[in-house]
Amino acid sequence: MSNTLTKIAPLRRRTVRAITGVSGVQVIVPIMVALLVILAIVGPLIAPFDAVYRSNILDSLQAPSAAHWLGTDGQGRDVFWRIIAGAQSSLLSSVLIVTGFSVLGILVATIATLGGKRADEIVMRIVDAALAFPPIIFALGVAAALGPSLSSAVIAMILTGWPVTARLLRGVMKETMSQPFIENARVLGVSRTRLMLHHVLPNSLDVLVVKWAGDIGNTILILGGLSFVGVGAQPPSAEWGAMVTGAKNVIATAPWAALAPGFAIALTALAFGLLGDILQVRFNPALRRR
Amino acid sequence: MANNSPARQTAVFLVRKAVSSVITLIGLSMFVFLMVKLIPGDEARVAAGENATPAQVEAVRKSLGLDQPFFVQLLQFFGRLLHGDLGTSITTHQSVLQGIEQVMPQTIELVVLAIIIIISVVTPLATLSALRRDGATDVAIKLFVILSAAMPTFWLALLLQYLLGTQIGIVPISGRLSRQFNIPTQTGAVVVDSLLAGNPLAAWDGLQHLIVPAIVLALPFGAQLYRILRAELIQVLSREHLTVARAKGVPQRQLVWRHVLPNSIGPGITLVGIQFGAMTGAAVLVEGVFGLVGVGSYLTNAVAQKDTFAVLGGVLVIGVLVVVSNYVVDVLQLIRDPRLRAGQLG
Amino acid sequence: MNTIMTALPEQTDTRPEVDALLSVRNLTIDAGTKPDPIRLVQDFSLDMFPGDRVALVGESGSGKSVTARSIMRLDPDFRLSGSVRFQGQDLLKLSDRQMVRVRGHKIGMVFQDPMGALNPLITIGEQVMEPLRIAGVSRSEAERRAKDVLDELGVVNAAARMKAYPHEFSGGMRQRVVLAMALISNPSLIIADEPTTALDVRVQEQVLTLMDKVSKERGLAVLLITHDLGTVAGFTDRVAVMYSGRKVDEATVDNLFEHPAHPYTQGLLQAVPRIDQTVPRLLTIAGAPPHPAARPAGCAFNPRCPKAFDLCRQEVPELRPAPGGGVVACHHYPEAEAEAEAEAGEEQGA
Amino acid sequence: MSLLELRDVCKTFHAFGREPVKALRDINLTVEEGTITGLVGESGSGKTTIIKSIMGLEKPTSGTITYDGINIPEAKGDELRRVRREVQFVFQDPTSSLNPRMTVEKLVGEGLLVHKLETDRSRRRARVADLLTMVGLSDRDLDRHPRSFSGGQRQRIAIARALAIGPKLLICDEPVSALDVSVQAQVLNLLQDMQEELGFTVLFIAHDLAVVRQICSRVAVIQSGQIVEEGPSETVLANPTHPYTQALLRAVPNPNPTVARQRAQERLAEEKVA
Repeated sequence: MSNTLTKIAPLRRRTVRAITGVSGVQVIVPIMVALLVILAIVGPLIAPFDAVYRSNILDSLQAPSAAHWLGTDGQGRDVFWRIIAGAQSSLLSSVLIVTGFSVLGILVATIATLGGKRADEIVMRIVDAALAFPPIIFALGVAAALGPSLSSAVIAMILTGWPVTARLLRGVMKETMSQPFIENARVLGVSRTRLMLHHVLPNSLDVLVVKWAGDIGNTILILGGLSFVGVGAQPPSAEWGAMVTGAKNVIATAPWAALAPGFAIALTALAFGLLGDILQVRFNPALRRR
Repeated sequence: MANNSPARQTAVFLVRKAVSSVITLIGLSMFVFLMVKLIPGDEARVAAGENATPAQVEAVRKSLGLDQPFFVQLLQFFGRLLHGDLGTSITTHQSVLQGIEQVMPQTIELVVLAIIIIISVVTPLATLSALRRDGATDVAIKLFVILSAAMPTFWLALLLQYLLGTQIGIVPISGRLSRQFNIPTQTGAVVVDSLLAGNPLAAWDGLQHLIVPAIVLALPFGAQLYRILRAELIQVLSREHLTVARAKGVPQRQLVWRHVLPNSIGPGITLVGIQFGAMTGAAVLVEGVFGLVGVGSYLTNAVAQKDTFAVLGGVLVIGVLVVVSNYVVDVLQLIRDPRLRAGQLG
Repeated sequence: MNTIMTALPEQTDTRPEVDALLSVRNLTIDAGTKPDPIRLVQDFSLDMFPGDRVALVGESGSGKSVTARSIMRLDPDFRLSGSVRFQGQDLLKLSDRQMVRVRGHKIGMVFQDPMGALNPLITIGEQVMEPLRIAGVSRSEAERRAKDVLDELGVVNAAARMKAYPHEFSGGMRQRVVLAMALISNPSLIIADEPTTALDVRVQEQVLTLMDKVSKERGLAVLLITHDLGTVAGFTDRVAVMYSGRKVDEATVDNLFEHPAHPYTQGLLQAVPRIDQTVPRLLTIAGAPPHPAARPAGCAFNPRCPKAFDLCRQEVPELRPAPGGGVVACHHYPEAEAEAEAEAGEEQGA
Repeated sequence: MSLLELRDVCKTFHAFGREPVKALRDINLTVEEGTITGLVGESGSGKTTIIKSIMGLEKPTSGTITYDGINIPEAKGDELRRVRREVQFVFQDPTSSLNPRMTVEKLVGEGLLVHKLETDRSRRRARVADLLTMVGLSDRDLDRHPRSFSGGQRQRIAIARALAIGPKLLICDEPVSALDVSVQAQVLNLLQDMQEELGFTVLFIAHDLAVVRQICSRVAVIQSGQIVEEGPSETVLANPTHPYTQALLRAVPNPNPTVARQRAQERLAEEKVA
């Protein structure tokens, strides 16, 4: 027992160092994420409206130059400024989606945990059914029902995201519930509400902290995909996925118009994905709980 | 004691999982039904198509029983499902189920190829990573995986098509089969049909057409599998029975093959089962770009045509596929783990 | 912190070192990375001769399990120094490949947790046979020998039970299987790491009796790692006590129980309730053992020791001959005095 | 006078597709007020089921568990609240039985808060500090989290937490078996001292007969869901009448080398005969 403990302590330190050691990732990633968030907030304010939205056929498909850093698209709009302006719809929608389904997931998991065996069984069957829909397919269905737009894509993704969170959190909460300290609180006469708020949730939610960043990265990717198949943001939106779609037919003549926004998505997903990994190492609940 | 025999426990396990699969299927259908009900506007009008006359709309309303009370409608909906009636496409006027049946094998072929790629690449990578935990190899593999998971699928598809097809031209980048081959359709999956027709050249050609889309499709899912497999491997590597195996002189190679891998692949198998459905969905992003016919392109077209019933029918079929593949996974786990056969876990 | 190097402990045994089956010298074990390693064990030395039964006693964090595992080099993350000579060969100098041939074949090992010790996906028979199969023994021969050793260990209906999976066995039965795996290649030393701790008291007794019987019949040397002084008394000839990474006391089992030399050993014997006597109130050792990363200066036991004086807080005591024979690491036994006492003891005895 | 009484308690577990398991069979057990009563058994003997039933977390199939006139499995409202206030528990593993997110102040003070015994925060803190001193910790430990304590200290915190609301009955479930050998005596002595000082009643569940002999005045031995022997611990442990108790006692390792070696010889002889 004791040697496992002493073995874990040094190993944990080594993991952190291995990740930071490579490229100072631990410093760069949070900065990258912070910059992206700032961009999402101020992007639409600083990007000149004309460069982003006004068609200018004369200027179409210009290669990157001093005037247009990332070139122009088929309608002569400036790709660089469109990416800046589009950060908001891409990133903030993702944050909204993840927050939305996390809240839903926490609610459902709490109901399943507190409601006793039968409620748990029913809730988990519903979760299983909902999980059987692959996210993109489900979003296609919802978007088909609600009509294609960025907001129906957001709604669709909130509706597809919660079951994963609910199932994960329920598992963790079940495990927390089986810990002796919960029994200890119950035999002390602690009320259900207090049990949930002071004992179960504080010892379960850290799993979401870890999941959160990775979720944002994934959501950005799927949201872009939805725009790409035509059920997400619609033209002339500068949402990044929609930008790739708009430029896919001219990829042979003007590759920059499709490459640049896709690269923006990849970079953002990468930043949040790495942040998720760093949080994982920092907060890994399984290791810390010992 | 006969009551607790392994055979009986196995049967109990299989029946229990089957029952829960059926319940999931019912729930799934309810979801789709509710989604239809949630469509803003008049359902009959949607079903009849945008250009239908008021009389046509009323006829559809009658035939679908939309003038009936909610629960009657729900029952009728289930009744139709049991007959395999997923409605009729408003664009092709073909049964939705038939339409999907025609394209499904091709998507499954693509997904299966992608899964083969994932398993054969990820397993050695994850094993290497776990064995060299936190070493340079591990970090390099991890970075590669994180990078490939961050690429938007549709964008990568475009990019590869542009680079490999247009710029370099090493593999065919569009369609399923080169024009010189003519293969009779039997299963609907090109490579399989070619082999059935005794034409290995055509099969090779079909495979070449599929390989790039399959790799693109495989990347993000491979990253998921890598993470879960690596984590599980590391966990299993720290288990006591491995120390015991080492203490009795089992060499490293045998340790990995006999004691580590079989004990680690459980969550991976479950994940691949779930991914089977998710990849069918993600095929939407790939098929269009590479000019492949499949469920993905079927659904994309349906969405573009506002062919609501075709979309929901597709959603339901894929949902069923997921439930079935999850059941297959449960059976695989049963074969793998004797404790499940004895009814001790799960 | 470790300003004083511990010298080689004096040999209490008169048998020459060359004949030793296992001879551990100044084994030091570090875990963790270079800038801040954690010293788990410091300068551990021990000799075992063929057929010897030695107990290594200590509580959690004492380094007893780490020592046992390091003799077998089971933790690749630990850095080991010193020497571990087994049948004249320094195990620490062997290549990984050579080490694989020592494990299981020349030294067998038994573990604490019989639940976790067996691979749940492989049949009992396969697992017991594995060491032989690796050594190239034919399947039928391996099966026969596995059956024999399971029979020897009292597994009823061994041939049929070999087809069963671990979850179909009780805790005590699993421990027999683990023992069978350790014995099947006829090793000359068994290291048993808390083999009975996880078992119920009656099963403990059975397993211990079994180990007693088998080791006597086969002339095996046994190194028993335990925290329980009770199991030591009837099973071993010699006891080494570890505290916070060091051996602090070593004596024959009778001496240790009758005249414990180290204050820690004395305290331990008084603090554990005994089934054969009750006291109005248990005597206690104050405080708790230190974490390996935060040992006090001087003797690691000094903050808990009722007899500690200034020197104990400054210098780590060396192992010296103890009055009743054996060795002890305590400043209360300076060499001269110890010898004098030893002589006095002999005179009295004579 | 008996404070806790189990009468004909049975518990059968049913699982889908398996034989029902009879965990408890007609358990009769009386805990006299002001005593320390031991309950001894091996794993799987039904000890855990008894504790869960006393906690009210597991309902017996039949029989009654009476605490001071209240049948625990049926208790509701005020009665249940009284049970929760007057019956407290100390668990085996002090690491997992203390909420890792709470400070010592919150952990020990939770009962005072929940039962509205001390609603004022600063006065509660002062009482918690007193309790800590009583169990051998200090008021400097108030704001620390359980993980920064050693195992023995954690068990002291758990004892303080249980004693904070002045229980009449303390159920200790193997309270020292997860602790270091050199620390066990401290906790045993603390429990004994507290009991003498405050006069509460203790049901002490253990597998270690030596520990039971040291601190319990009465003892009950449980085997496969049945109490096989019960009486004053000196009598039961010195002259056991039931074969199971005799076997248990014989199996306890004796820390006297001469006696232990003799036992080992006997056992080897038995083994050969068998």
